[in-house]
Amino acid sequence: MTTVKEKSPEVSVTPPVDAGNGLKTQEMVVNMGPQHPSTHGVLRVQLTLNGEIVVKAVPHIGYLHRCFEKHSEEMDDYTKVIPYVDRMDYVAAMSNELGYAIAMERMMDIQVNDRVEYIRVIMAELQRIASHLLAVGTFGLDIGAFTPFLHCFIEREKILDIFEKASGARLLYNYIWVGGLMNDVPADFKKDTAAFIKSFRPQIKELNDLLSDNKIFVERTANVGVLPEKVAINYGVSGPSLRGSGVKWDLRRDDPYSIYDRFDFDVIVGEGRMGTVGDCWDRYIVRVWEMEESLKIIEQALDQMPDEGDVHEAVPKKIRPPAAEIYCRTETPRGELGYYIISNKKTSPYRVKARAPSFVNLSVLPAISVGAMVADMVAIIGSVDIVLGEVDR
Amino acid sequence: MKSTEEIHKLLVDQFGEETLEYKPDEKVDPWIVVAAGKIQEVAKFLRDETGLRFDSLMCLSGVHYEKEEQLGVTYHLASTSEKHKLTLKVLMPQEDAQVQSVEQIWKTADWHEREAFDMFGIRFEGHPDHRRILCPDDWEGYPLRKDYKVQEFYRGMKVEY
Amino acid sequence: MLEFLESVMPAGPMAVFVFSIIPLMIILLYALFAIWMERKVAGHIQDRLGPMRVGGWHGWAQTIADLLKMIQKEDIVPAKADRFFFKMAPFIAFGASYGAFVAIPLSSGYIGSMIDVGVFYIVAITSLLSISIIMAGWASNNKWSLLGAMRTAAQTVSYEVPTIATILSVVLVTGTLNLMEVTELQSGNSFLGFLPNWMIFHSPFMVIAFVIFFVAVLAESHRVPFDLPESESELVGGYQTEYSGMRWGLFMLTEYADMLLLSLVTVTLFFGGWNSPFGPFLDGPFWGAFWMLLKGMIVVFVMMWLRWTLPRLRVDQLMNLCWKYLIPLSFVNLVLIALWEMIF
Amino acid sequence: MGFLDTQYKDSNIIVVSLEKALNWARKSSLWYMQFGLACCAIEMMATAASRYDFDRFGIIPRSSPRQADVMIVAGTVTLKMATRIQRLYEQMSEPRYVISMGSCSNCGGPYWEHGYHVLKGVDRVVPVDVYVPGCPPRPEALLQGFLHLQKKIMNESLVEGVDPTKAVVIEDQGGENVEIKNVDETEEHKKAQIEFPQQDAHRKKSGS
Repeated sequence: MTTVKEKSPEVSVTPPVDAGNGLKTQEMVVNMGPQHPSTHGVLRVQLTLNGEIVVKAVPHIGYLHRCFEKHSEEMDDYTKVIPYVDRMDYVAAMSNELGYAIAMERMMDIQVNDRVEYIRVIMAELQRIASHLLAVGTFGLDIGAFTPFLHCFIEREKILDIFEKASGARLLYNYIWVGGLMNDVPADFKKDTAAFIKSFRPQIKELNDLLSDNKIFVERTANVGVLPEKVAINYGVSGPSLRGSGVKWDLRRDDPYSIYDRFDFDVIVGEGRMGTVGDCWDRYIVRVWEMEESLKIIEQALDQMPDEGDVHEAVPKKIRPPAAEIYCRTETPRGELGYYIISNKKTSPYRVKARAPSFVNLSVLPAISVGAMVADMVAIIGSVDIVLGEVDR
Repeated sequence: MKSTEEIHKLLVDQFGEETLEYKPDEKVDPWIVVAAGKIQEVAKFLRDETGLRFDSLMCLSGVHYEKEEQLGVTYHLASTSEKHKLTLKVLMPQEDAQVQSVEQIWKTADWHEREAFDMFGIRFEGHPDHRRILCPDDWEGYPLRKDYKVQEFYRGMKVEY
Repeated sequence: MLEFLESVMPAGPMAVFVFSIIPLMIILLYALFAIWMERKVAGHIQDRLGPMRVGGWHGWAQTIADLLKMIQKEDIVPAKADRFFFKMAPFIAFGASYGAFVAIPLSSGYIGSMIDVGVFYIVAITSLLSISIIMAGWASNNKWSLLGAMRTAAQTVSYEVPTIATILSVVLVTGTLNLMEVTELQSGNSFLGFLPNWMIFHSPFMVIAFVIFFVAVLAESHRVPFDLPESESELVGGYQTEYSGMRWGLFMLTEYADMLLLSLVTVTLFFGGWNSPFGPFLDGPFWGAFWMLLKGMIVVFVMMWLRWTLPRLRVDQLMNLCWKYLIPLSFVNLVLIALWEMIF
Repeated sequence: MGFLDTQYKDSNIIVVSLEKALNWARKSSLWYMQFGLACCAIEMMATAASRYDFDRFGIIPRSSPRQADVMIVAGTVTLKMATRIQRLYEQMSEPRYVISMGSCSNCGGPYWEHGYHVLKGVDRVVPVDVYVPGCPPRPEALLQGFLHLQKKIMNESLVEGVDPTKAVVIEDQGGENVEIKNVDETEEHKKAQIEFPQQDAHRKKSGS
């Protein structure tokens, strides 16, 4: 019989140690969060500090546990799960919907037409840019640069405008349905998107000038929170955080879903240009250059997208899949989002488990934060880019 | 690149017939059922054997099979070098759900196992930090079990609408 | 000016009182303006507008509303705080900063006190600020406050060394510690025929001295990129975390007063103080005050500009910058300026 | 908080102009506490960002609850978080206001039925001044919520009458015609007899 600790361990403070010069020093335990300006929501990290140096960091999560898995079992319809999927990673709702839709379509053998596929890819990539903009901006905010954050938000608003025209919502869209889309994109969708691409390209350069190559910013982030390749894979880290460690792994290329095999794009990996491979700066710059790659994909998709096609063509009247189970993974802006769905011939799933990338990425925090300073903790949390809605589900 | 059937053969050679059960199914990916007391050895073999190299645990999920009165744990493995995938399952009785922890093999399992404990009450032998992760420490019951009844009050706050 | 006031007001102490609250009035008016300006500057740098509604025209009454609100706020002293020190700290902080204004020549007609060791006095009394911050951090009984206070102590003590070293290089040239005399020495427009005789134009090494001094000043007034004591994204509010209402307001006022003080010292040491940049044109006691404050505000603006552009350094990098670069450089510079003085 | 503690028996020109000035100051400088819970926090950030710009109204974030005037409960309040929110509210200094942003913190939102770990309405733990509906509310809606809060503050009085510490309803008939009542004064309330035991207990504890 294993011993199970039902309660959190008591905060153990080590007894004072004689520092050798007649003074006694003692470790200090501080709680960062759940209300703290740079924990990106309601994460709580219990830090044991020796002066300003972190001896131990224990993340406590669950402050935003919204029972996603319970809801998907109880909602009595497969389509009713989609709004909850949106609210899981609320910064990248489109990507979450895409993952769920693809999982259900694989389960039920639904083929959607090309127009739907292209719109989905464009939406998902726009969402990736929007999400990375938020990640990059808040990362700058954590380091103390307030202005890049707001400039990122200006660009993000432009993407939200495109989404709003198509779906009517700014943040949580419920746009990608199982077997199709909620409705077709508006007539000037192509024009809007092309205009956005044109206006956004120079902004990436400006962001680099303002933040990425800033000497202070580099000092603060290079060689901080180094995540080696082996550790990253063993912890199951995925997405930009994994690529920041130099692993060329992107599900869009290595395990293609939807129509990603039709596009030509690079997988950006961290090279340790400013310090060690896998430091905070690498994780940051991967996001910046991935926005550029997403622009490439969107451009190609806009060129190839057919003008004809009914987006409701393959939407089933009633979703009642055969008794089956499936594990389907897609690449969201934060990494590998997997859905493990079990159905038992009923109208609602028997079990839905979401393998959330943030949840897994965050678990690496204790391993890479030992020896860092309090200010570095902020940088590390920011560079891993978590969304608490997804961590706690 | 190996199929589940080939991997199953390799595993049987190593561990014998009784710990493993191959479940092919035309509808979904096939899986292998492993005995609860053997999962650690099997996992270690899968990770370290040349030609298999399952270096990443994609997902670990607890499942409650209500009809069979069983709890299960599903492991989805993948290999970044060999590019193959594998699904393992462990089934155990509902009253005494215990399984070996694979935390030492894949660190991913650390939080996933805590979550499975939190949601289903599955106990993982040898887990270094075995406590609830999402719900508060003084929460009652295991929410994702099919027979779960939510508590009426939590610390004086009404839970139901 | 004191003589003038004494002639107007028959009662002696009254005249002294009015004479001594002139800097206070300036600080308060300046703070009202500077906080509004900071928000406007921030807004325009960030592609937004900043305060627009309160009071009508471009939110001019924003700071007044803030101040009035702060007076109404509840004054919380945490239960386990050291009450005496907690309540004292903001007053000592403001006192330190206000006290330093005594040695600043605001115009040719106004200096609080003609002390011969003016610069020395300013350096000494502003050190009280770090003591008050440690008091605040310790008395709050909050770990974040304590961390912030410790950072401040380390930061202020370290950056005083390069500050003093660069001040010494100015003193070396002027030969006096009295700021009024320092300013008077910088009057006239004879450098290269037309440029004012400001200290910054004295020698190339003086430019280096100015840069070192300005960086150190930024650190001493806890502005970005050296705002570690109250860094919001790391330490919540640093030593101010537990303060509410007007006590916090006093800290805020101190921060802005400190900015003004150090800008005025910078102006006095390097940019000719109350001297007009155009020689005798627009010169005189009144215009002197105008030029002094204008130059001061320009330095303050540069500080704001930096704040909304740069990220923040880490505490060990801050120390590195000070001990490994600024201090050696400032001492070498001091020697070089001495040599320049000997040769030319 | 001397001024606001005293309630004057009768109104006169000094009291009235004083209360106007004080109300104006409070309404013009609403500093909100910088903490987000869930999806709504992103929209809150968007409201503070360049396009919508909170700062126009003098609304800026403070990260310490001691210096904040208004708490925006932006997102789903879980039971684990509820105790912390209560503590944060208690840490804020009077006068303090609460805006409940989004359906989740209004009533549980989409999680009202099966969300075993979700608190169905933040008003079960802290008193709320303004409810902003939406999932998530648009930035304009949040701004509207702030304008409503400002109206409410302008109607606070040093004279006995409306109790500003209790929930009030604003009946906005357009223009300047705004009528403010405490919730328990309204007919609907008396009819419905809604009871929030938590909230009432909290009020009793805080002594208002």
